[in-house]
Amino acid sequence: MKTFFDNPARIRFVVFFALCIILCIFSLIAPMLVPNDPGKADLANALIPPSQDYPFGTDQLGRCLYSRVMTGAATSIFSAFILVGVIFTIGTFIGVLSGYYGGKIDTFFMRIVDVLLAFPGMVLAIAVAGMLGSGIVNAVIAIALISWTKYARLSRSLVLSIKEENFIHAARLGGASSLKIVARHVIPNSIGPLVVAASLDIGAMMMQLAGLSFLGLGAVPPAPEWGLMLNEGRSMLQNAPWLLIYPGSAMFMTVAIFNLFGDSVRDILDPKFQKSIIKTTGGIKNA
Amino acid sequence: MHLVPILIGITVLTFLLMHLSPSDPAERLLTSQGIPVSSDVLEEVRKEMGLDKPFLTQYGNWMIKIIKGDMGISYMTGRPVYDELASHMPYTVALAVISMILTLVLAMPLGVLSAVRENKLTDYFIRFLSFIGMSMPGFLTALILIYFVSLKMNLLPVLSQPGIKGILLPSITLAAAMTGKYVRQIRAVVLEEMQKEYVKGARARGIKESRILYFNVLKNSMLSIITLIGLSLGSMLGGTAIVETVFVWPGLGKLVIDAIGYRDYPLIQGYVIWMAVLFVVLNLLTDLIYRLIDPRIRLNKEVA
Amino acid sequence: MDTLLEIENLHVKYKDVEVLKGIDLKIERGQIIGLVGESGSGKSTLIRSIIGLLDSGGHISNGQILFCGQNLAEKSHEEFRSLRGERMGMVFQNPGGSLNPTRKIGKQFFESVASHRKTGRKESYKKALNMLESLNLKDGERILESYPFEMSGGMNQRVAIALAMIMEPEIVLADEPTSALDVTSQMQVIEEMKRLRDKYSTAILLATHNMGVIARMADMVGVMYGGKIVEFGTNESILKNPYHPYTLKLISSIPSAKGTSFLADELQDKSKTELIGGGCVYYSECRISTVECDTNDPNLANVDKDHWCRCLNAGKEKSNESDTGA
Amino acid sequence: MRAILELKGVEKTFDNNRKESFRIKSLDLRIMPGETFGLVGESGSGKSTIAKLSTRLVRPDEGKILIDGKDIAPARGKKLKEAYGKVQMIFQDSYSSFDDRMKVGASISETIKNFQGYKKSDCAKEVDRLLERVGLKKSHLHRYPYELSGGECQRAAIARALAAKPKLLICDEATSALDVSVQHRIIRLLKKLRKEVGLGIFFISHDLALVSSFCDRLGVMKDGVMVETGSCDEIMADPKHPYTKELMEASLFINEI
Repeated sequence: MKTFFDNPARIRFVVFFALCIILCIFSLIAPMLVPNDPGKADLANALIPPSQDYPFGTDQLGRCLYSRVMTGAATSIFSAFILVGVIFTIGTFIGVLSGYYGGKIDTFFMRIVDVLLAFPGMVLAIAVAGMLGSGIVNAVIAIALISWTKYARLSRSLVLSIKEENFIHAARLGGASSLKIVARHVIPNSIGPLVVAASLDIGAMMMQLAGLSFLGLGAVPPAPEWGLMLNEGRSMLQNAPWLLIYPGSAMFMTVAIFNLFGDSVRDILDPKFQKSIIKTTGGIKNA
Repeated sequence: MHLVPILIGITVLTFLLMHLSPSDPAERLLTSQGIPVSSDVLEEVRKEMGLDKPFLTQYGNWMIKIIKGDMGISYMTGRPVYDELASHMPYTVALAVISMILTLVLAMPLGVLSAVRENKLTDYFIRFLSFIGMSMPGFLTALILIYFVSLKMNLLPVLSQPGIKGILLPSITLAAAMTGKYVRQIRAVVLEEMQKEYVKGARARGIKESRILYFNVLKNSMLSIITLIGLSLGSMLGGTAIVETVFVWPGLGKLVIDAIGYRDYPLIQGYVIWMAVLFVVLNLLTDLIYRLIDPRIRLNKEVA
Repeated sequence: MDTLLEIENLHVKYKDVEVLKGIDLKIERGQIIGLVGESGSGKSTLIRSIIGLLDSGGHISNGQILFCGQNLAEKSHEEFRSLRGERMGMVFQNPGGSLNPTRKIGKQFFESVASHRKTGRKESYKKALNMLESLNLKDGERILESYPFEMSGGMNQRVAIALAMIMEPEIVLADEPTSALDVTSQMQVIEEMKRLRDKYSTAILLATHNMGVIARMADMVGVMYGGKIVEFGTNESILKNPYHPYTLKLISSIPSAKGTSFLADELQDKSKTELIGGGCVYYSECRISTVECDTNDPNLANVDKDHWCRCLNAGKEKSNESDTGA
Repeated sequence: MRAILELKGVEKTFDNNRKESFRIKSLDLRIMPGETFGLVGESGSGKSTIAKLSTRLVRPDEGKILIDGKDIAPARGKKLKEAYGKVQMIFQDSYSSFDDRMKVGASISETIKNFQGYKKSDCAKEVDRLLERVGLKKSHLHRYPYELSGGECQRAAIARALAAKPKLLICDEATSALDVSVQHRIIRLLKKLRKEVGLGIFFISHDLALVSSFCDRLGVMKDGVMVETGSCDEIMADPKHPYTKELMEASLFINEI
């Protein structure tokens, strides 16, 4: 008898999913655990190397780097979640609408998508963030404005191909209304690749947000945000490399964990993998 | 491709962006020129700039100017935006081209090797490297490179100077992230291609494995890889902004980040349009190459 | 006649599933052997294991394949490669699928020839033109300058056959070569393959689910079911005088083009629910099975001149049927 | 008598890609209630498009599609559903006609609910009745489509089509993907349904031998044109059109043993 865990892809998924959850919980309770106030400047203690009191050292304003790195986790993780959630919802909604109903709705939205896609992603985000002014919320808005197009395109093409599938024809012959067909057949059958895209996007979005902050277009000082911290620390690279090492490693590890999670989601939702499940469980087909 | 509607869309969107920005261009112009702002003067300048006219008229006038090559005067430097962009453009293009070449030189053999040695040690190692490349934010790679190559080993200057030495680190930074992504996708493309029936057909005809790989599979994989390049051009052009800023490379990205600090709207506007046009042109190029390589599309075109 | 290919007790497994369960088969030079059976009966696997191109996960777990007396399993990769194309050719089901879509046909001919012999492009083109001509394909020069997608399915299949024949191999393995074609193209392909056999005295091992194709082409017929050859004999004796209940059912299910009804219409299905296993592969479907069929695996036994059958009750149904006068 | 399905001057041009660009030119077709009409033609002749046109899964460019006298070419929503209560269709690849995420029973009962408006308990009874009619067991209800064999899945598709209580069943290459012995059993089932419930059948296939073995009337398609139509026996005995002759010869060549 095959069990859920017989497949290594599923084990990987469970492991990385658990890691992500732990990371999220940790980032939420971090402010309660850190030894120092992440915002408290103390110029007398500026640029102290990692020590007993300051495990990661202090920055040029004498703030505890350890406390700042730990409390910064929540900003990076949850702004990326919100960003992916927003673009996933909006993009998918518009894509399904365009794909299923076609006609003028489709033309209208797809022209917008074409235009937005004609901008190199980050370029427009930089411009929008520059217009709107700094702030993590503005950075999320700037990136969301251009990134939903990916989901719109993907869901539209999924819907277009599913729409021509025989089981949709059969459902229509079976007297189901359009709304029912969309809700019961089209969306459930196209959600897989979209979820994969979304979970692979979390890490990438985290990097984009941090990138904007790094450029001074995202989080505003004195917020403890990794990209911003790296920006503040980069002039001290020679004298205080810990200003680079700790936020940088935190950023890298978080992105890596979410990327691994995304990969594992792809592996278990991949149609090829699904087929192999069907083959192993549905051997009756050839019997 | 519907080039004209897209170009119109680009300009409309860019103009709209400016229009909706919270600050008043007239006020910005005055302050940048050091003229004290009073409501009278402001009103006058606004009239002069046509800011009291309806949106569409403003857009029309602006558009005519753009077509003539007049993108306004930069608040930051006082020079025409057009000249400013034109003088920085070559740096960005050079950076993009070199990073792309570097990426392909690295990613092609690695991706193919990874596919050929599927699920062997080499494959795992290459995939591990590509994963690291993908999970590393560009600015972090940049800082690490500066720290080790420039500060610790003193091999290259911290701040880039125009020239080979200067462009090396920025392009390595850009290429690192892209290579990670490419290796993965090239591996997937080659693996998929090797599953196709014509490969079995070639094997059944006794054609050498190496010949199948180099003359058949790779050639056909190129088609997907070109599409891939087209798709990733955007993220690369966007990525130049960060890299140029870190290395102080005098390209368009560095220019626009400085401009944002100055709230230099005409320059930002010009940057967005230039980048979009550059992107569209590059995409057109990849599309053309694709058509040239794929006989199915090429011949169909000739028939039609 | 001398034996070209000899298969002895061949077992093939995909991962843990045994797909071929002991195949014995002998192919003489210039002989056309047809393999019939439904999808999943193991025809394709048999062909692919002969030419050494089993899909990943498939391997020969027991038995051997002798080609001109040499064990194929003992060949090195390179030896096997030079064998393929030169002395063994293969035709696939999907017309054009075995051709590279982005290369001109002529180049693919050249590639095939050059893999086995040092030749110039011109020489190989000439050879290709000759081969296309023997396949009744006029306008060969245009074909060589075309891409596969520019031609119809029937044309592509004929080109694929020409490609398989270009080195004049001693045997051609054909896996459902006509199944994806329209009836009119099917007819041509069958005729041409027969002509090629006559001209080059190439042996052909042909797998198909279409009894009609077998009837037109094969000298000897093997009926496959569940990874075994359940009946083997000359074309005529299998079609006119089938012994195995499965063969009988297969033949009687064929609709007749004359507008008459099916032969098997009055036969009823019988399904069994509980199987002990280890017995005849056809037990669960069989209409004439007896209790011992569930546990007792029959051997391929001689039932007639050049005719063998793997059934404990071989021939029983036939006598029943002649009673009812069907 | 009124035809259950009638196509009048139907035209449709397809041009989605170079290989499948063809057009159906002013097509006329009448199928009477209870009749078995066979349509043969080789790939690319437009047979499948006719099946989809007849159920308005594809909209015609020109002409009328009358189901029991009502034109469904411009119909939508309720009117279309009304037509589907009279004409149902099964596909070549029965697996693809079921949503992989739903159990077979759920797919069937959905159609029952849509058309008959039964309550849950009545619905279950109706599903059982249909399964029995097509020769499936109750246990098949709780399986996913990919857990059925090809023949079983096609039976389930027939059961689902019957749930709408149609007068005409369109079979688009419904047995082509099946092995001969399974194909034969499906044909036998169709014959049984024809006899028991007076179901009309519009049987579309590339296999002339198969079509001629159980159809009343026959139509031959070539490049989007119906080149010959008439009673099955007549055509088989004395084909008029050269293409029909060619097709017959080839079929005889392949199928006759």
